[in-house]
Amino acid sequence: MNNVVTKMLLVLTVIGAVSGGILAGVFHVADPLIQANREKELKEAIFVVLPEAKDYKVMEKEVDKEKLAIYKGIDAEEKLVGIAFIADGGGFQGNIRIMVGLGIDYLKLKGIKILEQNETPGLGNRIKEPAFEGQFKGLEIKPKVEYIKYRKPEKPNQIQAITGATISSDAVVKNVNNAVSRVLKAFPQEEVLK
Amino acid sequence: MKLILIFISASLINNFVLTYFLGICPFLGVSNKTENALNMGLATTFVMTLTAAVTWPIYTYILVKFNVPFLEYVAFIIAIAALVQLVEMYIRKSSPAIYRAMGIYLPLITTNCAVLGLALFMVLRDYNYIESIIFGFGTGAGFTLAMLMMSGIREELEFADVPPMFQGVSITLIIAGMMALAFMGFAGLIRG
Amino acid sequence: MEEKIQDKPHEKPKEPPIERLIVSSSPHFLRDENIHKIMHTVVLALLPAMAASVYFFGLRAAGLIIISVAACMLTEYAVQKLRKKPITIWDGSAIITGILLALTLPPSFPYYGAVLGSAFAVGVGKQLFGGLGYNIFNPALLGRAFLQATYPVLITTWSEPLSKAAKAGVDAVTAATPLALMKFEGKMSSHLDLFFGNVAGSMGETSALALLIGGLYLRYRGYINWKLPLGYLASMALFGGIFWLINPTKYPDPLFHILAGGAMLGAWFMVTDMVTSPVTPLGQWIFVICGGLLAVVIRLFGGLPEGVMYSILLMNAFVPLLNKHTRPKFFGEGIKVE
Amino acid sequence: MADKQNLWHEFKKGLWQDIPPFRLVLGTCPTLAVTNSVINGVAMGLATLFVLLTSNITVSLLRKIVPGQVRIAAYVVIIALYVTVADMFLAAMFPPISKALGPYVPLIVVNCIILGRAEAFAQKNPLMPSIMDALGMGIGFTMSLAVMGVIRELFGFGSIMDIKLLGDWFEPWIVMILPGGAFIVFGFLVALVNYLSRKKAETICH
Repeated sequence: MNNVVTKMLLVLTVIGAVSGGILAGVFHVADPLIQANREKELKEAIFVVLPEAKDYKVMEKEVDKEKLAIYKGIDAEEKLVGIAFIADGGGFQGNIRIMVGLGIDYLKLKGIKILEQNETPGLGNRIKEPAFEGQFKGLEIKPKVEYIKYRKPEKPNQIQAITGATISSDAVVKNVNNAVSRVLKAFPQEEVLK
Repeated sequence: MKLILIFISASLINNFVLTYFLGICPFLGVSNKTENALNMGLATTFVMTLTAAVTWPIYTYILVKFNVPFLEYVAFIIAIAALVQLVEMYIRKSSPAIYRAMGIYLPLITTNCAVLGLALFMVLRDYNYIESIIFGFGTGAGFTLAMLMMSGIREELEFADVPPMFQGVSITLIIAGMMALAFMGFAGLIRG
Repeated sequence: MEEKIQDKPHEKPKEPPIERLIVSSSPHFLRDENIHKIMHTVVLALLPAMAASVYFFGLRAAGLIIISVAACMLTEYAVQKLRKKPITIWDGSAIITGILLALTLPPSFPYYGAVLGSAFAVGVGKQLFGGLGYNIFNPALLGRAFLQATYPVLITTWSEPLSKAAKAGVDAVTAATPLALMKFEGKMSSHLDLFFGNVAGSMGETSALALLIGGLYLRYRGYINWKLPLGYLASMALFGGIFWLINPTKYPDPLFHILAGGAMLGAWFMVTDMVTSPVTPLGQWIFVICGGLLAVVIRLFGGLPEGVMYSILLMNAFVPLLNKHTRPKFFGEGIKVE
Repeated sequence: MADKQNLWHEFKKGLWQDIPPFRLVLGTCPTLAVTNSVINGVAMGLATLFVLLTSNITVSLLRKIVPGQVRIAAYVVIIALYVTVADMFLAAMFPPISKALGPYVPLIVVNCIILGRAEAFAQKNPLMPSIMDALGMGIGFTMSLAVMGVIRELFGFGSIMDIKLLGDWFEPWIVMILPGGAFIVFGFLVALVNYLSRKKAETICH
């Protein structure tokens, strides 16, 4: 009896140990690649929303127990060209994650890029089309970003919502507004420009 | 407030069965009788809530702390299997009545992908401990709801003249499709 | 015998579905009523709404109705032919599904879309379950939900009624429905316009008046149980009213809720569907109260401006459970001790 | 000679007679979840094939060593091992596919096919038949996902493998990419397979 239990434990332990070992080995090889992929993705997204940037620096802060990070985009001469940050919030179906680029004037957006979304294909997911994303280029953030329906935008802080996908458009605008106001509060202009 | 939103989201808007296709096996297999469906749903809800309560600390205090993320799947599946085993043993001893009702379903729950899916989504969404537990409970409630609806419909279908080739799994899947169409009404109920 | 039925649809058909239908309907029936008569009365009751849709949206509305009806009947015919079952396309149920589906579509909806929706409604929503009497969901609403998921843009592209479009001097103006105006722009439409139907919306749902006439006619003929439509509308008004009292500037008043969108159409012609509504009084109350609540919640907080369709479909799915567990006599009979 | 025939039989059964999603109703979750495009479906199928093959091989080799009482636990650990390898491989080499499949790759761990084959076949059979069994089941599964993917992508986007096939006249049926469409297409395919093989599929989820 005891023999059987010992054998069971032994076999399980060996299988567990071998599996763990193999995984550790594979992880050792794969992890740098996975990290590099992530890094590359982040970099590309930052460069999309801050077109003049050639490199970026991370700046982190803890506000209300939450970690906030901004990416300072710098050009070839090490000059600050703008800051980028991630806006995350609920959409029609799931979360929408957006990379937002803000000019150093802290007044106009440099662009946005939808990183992740789960909106209805062919409808809400048109928020990731350049026609929609492009509207945020040069958009004024004060008093806040707004959307209007059916008509062309009239004010410099307005975009046109996607027909039939008001909720998704609304969600993008709300997320951007939330993230902008949070960043403005946590990372005052003087501090970043320094 | 956020907890209520998580609950509604997990049970209705992003119902695991009808939008993520998790837990389809029991959804097809055990939904022929309302009574069975209810018991299966309750057992699953119970295990799901516990799973969230157990896997969250494992992830946060072991996997992250010791920097061994590659053990995530192994650790989760072992935790779930062990949990189900413990629950089964406990219920068998403490309450034979509940054991009779739920017992046969408990072993099935280990391979219910909704339970592992729950642990994975919980990590992906960065929920904190309380949120995770609510998420687990809401997911189970949504699963039970879908099971109940389906079992009622299938009992009704016993009298229906369904074409032979569509009988069984096929019509059940198509009804699930119709339920998914109806559940689309909940979309967008929660926005940030 | 079977061939005779095919030749003379007016004869009382003998398939089980019909038996069941009579059993599950409210107790107002006279003995000699048959499915054929009931259905044709419903068509008659829908006439005002159809007339209103043509009046407000022009001949294209008539075209859509005809195409949907034809597609529904054709689908029924094709499926029954394939399954070698008696052909029942003249019993009126396919015609009603076609009309109801058309009435829930926007006037500018393409014809091929209506055909697709009709085929799904009758082919999958009804015949796959063995035909009339066995379907779980209301076929017309299921077809509409399928189209909503299939062509989300086309089905939410509305046009102004002709009178307003003429005023604007354009042929067809895309416009928002009163519900969408309320939801996304915080604008209310006048109750009078809503009542007569002079607003943008699905063809048959804009005119509350026309639907009310049809519904009252059905009630007068004793074909519908007053509890269902009135309970549903009252529930919408009640829950809508609660939110209105909480914040009158943000949420619309109860009257708006029952006049706008598909509330009237749904309440009189879909909630009352004999096959897909509960048969027990308690079940019916639960059905309408929860349905009204769902409709209001989806309208006010959901992603889509209108929730009537989804509220009825969701409650349809609960009907078997409601029927089973609200029969006082048999309560507890299913519980077995192993 | 009989041996070769047996091997061929073990391979062939997964392709039609026991084709996993449609006849055995196994692996339904990925069949529904990741088949909104052909590429995703095939990638998922191949990942599953890899796990199925490696776990069948391992289980078959260890079949005389692992005591019966703990075999399920041992198999689960082995399967989770290979799933993690597959997941890391995809994340490292094909990040877009890894992203599209999301949590459905780790969910291979609880895919009934894998544990089912380990339990029903590999633990009782020598290496070669187990390999053939895994290959047949895996390829049958991949084919099924591809068929689902073709139907859903064609109607949902008007394209196959991102190549536009249907012209502008075709208004895509968005429903095909949504959960409702997935269930309905799957239901119809099961009915079709029922009809063709004149037998009814049954759930045998353990």
